[in-house]
Amino acid sequence: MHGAGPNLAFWVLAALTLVSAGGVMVSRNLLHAVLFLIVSFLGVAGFFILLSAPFLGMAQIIIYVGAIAVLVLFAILLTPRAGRDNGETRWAAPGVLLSIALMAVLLFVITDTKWTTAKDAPEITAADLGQALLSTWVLPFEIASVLLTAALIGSIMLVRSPEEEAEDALQ
Amino acid sequence: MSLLMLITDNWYDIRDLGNVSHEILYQLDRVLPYSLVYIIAALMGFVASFLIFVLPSQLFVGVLGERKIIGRMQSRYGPNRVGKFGLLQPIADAIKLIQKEALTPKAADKAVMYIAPIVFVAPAVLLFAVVPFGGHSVFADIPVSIVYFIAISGLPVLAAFIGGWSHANKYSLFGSMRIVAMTISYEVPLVLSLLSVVLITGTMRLGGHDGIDGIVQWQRDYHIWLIFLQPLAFLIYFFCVSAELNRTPTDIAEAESEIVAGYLTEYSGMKWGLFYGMDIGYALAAAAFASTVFLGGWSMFGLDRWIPSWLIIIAKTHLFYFIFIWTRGTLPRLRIDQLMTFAWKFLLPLSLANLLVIATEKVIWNKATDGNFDNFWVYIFAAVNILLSVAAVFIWARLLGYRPEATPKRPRLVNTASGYVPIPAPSREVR
Amino acid sequence: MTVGLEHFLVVGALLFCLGLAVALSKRNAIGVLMGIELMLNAVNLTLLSFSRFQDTPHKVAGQTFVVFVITVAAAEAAVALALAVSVYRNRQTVDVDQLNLLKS
Amino acid sequence: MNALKSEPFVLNIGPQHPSTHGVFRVKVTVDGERIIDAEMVMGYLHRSMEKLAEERTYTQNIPFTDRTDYLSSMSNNLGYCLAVEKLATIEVPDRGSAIRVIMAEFQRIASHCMAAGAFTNDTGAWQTPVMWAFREREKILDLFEMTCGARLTCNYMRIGGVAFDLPKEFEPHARKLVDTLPGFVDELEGLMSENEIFLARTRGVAVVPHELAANASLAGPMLRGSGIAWDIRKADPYCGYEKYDFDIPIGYQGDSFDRFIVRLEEMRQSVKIIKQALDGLPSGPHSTQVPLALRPPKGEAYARVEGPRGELGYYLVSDEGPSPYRFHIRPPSFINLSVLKQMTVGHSVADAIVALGSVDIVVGEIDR
Amino acid sequence: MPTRWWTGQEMAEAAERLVPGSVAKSTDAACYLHVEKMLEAMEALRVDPETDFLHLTNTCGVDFWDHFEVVYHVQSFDKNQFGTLKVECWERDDAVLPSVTGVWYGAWMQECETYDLFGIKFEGHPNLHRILLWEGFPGWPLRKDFLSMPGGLQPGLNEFAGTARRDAPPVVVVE
Repeated sequence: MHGAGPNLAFWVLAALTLVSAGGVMVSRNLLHAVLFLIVSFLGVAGFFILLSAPFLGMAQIIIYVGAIAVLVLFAILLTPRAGRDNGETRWAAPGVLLSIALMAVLLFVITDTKWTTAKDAPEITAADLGQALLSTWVLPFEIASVLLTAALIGSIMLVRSPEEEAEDALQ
Repeated sequence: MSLLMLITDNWYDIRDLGNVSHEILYQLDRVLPYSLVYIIAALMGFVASFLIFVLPSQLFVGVLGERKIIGRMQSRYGPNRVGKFGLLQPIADAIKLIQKEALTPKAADKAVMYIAPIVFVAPAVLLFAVVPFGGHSVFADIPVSIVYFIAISGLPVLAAFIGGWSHANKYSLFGSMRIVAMTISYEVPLVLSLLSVVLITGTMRLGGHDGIDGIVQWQRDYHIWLIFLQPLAFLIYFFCVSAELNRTPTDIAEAESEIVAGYLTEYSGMKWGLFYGMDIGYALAAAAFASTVFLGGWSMFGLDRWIPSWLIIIAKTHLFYFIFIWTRGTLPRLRIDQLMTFAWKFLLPLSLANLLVIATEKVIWNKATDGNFDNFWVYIFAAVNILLSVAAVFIWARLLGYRPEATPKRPRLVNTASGYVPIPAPSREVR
Repeated sequence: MTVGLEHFLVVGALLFCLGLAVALSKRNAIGVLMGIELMLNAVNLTLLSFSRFQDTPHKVAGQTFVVFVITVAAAEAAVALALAVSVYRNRQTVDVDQLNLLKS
Repeated sequence: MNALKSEPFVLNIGPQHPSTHGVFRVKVTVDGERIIDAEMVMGYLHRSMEKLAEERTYTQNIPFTDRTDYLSSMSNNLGYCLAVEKLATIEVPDRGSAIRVIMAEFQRIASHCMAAGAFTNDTGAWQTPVMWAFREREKILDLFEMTCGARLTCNYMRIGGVAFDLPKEFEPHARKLVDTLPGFVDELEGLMSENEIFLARTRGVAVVPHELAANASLAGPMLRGSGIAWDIRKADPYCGYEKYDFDIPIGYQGDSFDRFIVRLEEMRQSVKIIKQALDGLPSGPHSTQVPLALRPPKGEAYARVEGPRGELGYYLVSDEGPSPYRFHIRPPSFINLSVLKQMTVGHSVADAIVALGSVDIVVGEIDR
Repeated sequence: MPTRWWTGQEMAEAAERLVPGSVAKSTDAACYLHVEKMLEAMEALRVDPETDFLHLTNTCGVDFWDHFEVVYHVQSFDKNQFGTLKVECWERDDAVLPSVTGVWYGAWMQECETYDLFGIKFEGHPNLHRILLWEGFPGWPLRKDFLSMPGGLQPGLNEFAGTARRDAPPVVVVE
């Protein structure tokens, strides 16, 4: 990372991402939590662009912000009133403690390791990515598409209402 | 010709505004630190695109022109009181909106309600970053600008959604639910139609110039606009984008006659004004994008050597925007289930079929020319695609049950008052 | 100070731990899902930073992996949300503490 | 959207809503976008005209009838005057009758302009058809202004005739207008009836089968849209309608599109009637002399005319006093509304708006 | 062929033929039905092919100080004929009549209106409520003794509004 621009961008994005992730943790209203989550996603997308992967950054925005976050909002609206608080379960304290412990371990590992870093960013275009997906990684790619199809059909089956099932059974 | 050579690509060559900005930045770079030039470049691009494109278009085409044109369509004058021909009307509107009291309902989620217009405005400005106004005058010439455009244009729906949700108004909630459902549905054929464009051109960059691949450059190279090569993709894009922009006939999210103003119901003053203005901004951005991808962008079959390229793209954008105004002035609104059916049963299969056809053509092109692509095949493909598009649209509509002749459009006439007159059974002997 | 690999890794680790805390402590099923999404994002961030800063024989491996993670995350979100909606419809709650259908 | 179930909630369409055409309210219970119950709330404009009319003389009551259905004041005047004439057995001179026919038919066109325009507005055609319709309606209102000085609440008919004779500029202007009106109807038909979106929005929406239409006392275009050929002008001619040649347009299945095309066709037929009436306009007095303090003999009378919205009836009971003992209006759009629930339940909110628009309500008449 | 307006005697004849004993009296203008047999007679008049009165045009009440009359104007499309039926109600404080919504659905809004303005209750009506005035409006405005009824019904808007505000119905916030 050279120059002031990327450095500044990193700090701004780090603050944005982490603060809004904290917002997801502390906000009591589920909808506000989703809004914080969206900001966090956008920050991560910014990180991707900063890490010379603009295509993935855009994909992050399309998929996470445009699709997943909207889906979450929709799901919240479909589970009315009662399902809209964002309170803690009784296992909250152990969970938070566990995360803090994990954080300590990870931070120790990160700071303790001597990372060998390359100077220049590798030039990876969207075309390269597509080539790799359809040659080297073609099997996982196909499996992923099968997984997506399965998820699509599965979620349709899950949210079908009893009346619709009855209609289908009649036909 | 020699005169043209003299000014080509020099800073005073106004055919491409990129030249002058390059020159300014080059000179600045010699005296200022890099990071400062970085910021100045960003500001300059912003100010330039704002002054040349967004502001005049938005104010005088979006606000005033739309009202004038629709007024003419409705056999009235439109605004003509403020200034000559009502030219100052947008400014008067803005002043009025700023002065107006911005009401906030008591039950509203205030923070969200205040944030929503801001979230709505930001992407509209960001969208213009990748629209090329000339070979060198692209604000942000990123290699994946099509994906960028799709990504950013998916953001305003969030603003509309949270804005509508935040005021605890049932009409607004209706609008919010509708806009989200509609946007999710229409995003799919939209992306698929653009995918076919990417497939045939082999690049995700919007602009490009001599030496750099780009969609506009591709259209210049092969002397054809993509609207002729891929009419079906253009149609699908047009329908999808007008659905996402909430323009009639698909403005169900703010359907005035049904749910008052949808997600805008409780907004007033400048908060409403931001939504209103930026709606126009999005429409202009979509029009600019469409004219870049499908109408050749800043190129004009060689005429761009003589006419400033930014004038060409502005003209095309306004032409496209006029179509938006036209549909708004004449068409009724669809119902939400009809819209969903249209997206999933009509546009999606057609876009998939289009993708298939384009992929096949690309393979044929590859095989036939052995990698040395030439114009001949492009024109053949254009002819084939136009025919196929027309056939596909009509056949698919028929298969889905579209029978225009089955609907009588005039009432029956009887001469005496009697009771119920049964409908005569349709006679098949005529055939 | 020049930003390097460690910085990105720290951000990724913090994001992961925040996501973990959210996923473990929230009562609402959708809240839990949001925590999981945060964790997946942190993983993506870490993968990409390795891909950017480390010399590997496969240049695109890191980015490809991110593509797969995003795909799986999308599928997972869709299924999980469908589950949440369907659970709410059947049980009138999305409180994970009260969902003890399998408890004998 | 129907697949996404949510908690049923109550949505108030009105009293302040762009598509209720006045202060009228429909309380719909919706489940998602689907309506599961609809309840009408009205009376925001109630002025108790029937009570007020019992305190005023027969002639003084004519302005009240203007204000019931303020979009068709001429027809209301006519219906009331016919009822009084029937009660007191007063003859109307031929010229008076012909003028009444001309005015009532012009009023029908004006009212249908409003109805068709507002209906297209409800389907979402943003203001354009309604503006075109208003343009034509303005010309008709100009004719009214030329004749009686008022545009909306004309107060033109009198017991025994009309208030004033036609001014001499009336006939050329009316003929000019009559020549252009069919073109306007064609224009509107081309814009809306040929439009696929409009067809999709209105075909099969808010269907009233003919059995229900007859049983629910519907009248006017609502009844004719369901395929019942019933028009008071044909069935029970008044003011010499038997002399004019015109047809009754009837629809097919009784959906909102049928009502729309029936209204458009009625405008054409009205133009036909006006042409004939202008051609055969007799000379002579326009009104008979009727005592100002009219005291009709004891009895009752029910007279009806075919108003733009349907059978517009006036029921009068006299006790030989100077004012009616009982004054009752049969408001067509009030009674046409009784099938609103059948038209909307099971459809979406957008369809409910279309259904309400196709009834063509006037709140002043509903609430009286 | 113009409409044939049936006199009361003709109506009475037809009703008596279809449902014997249903007619109370008949005048030139109208045929008066017995309250007990009115629904039966109306149904018979509606379905009989001779009478065929399947369209109830108009319903309204008339107050004659000592009794109410409810007027039913019925007509036939196919036969093109028109008749008047009447029912008398001699009770003032608790005026009750059977509802004809089962015979002609179109009566329901008009019966609501008659109830609202005259205070005649229609038994068997699916949803009898005050359709034009608000629930709790004092008195029945179209009765002739409305001005002398309890509730201070002097002319003037204040009295009306004031009365309403004193006994305003509880506001139910519907979620």
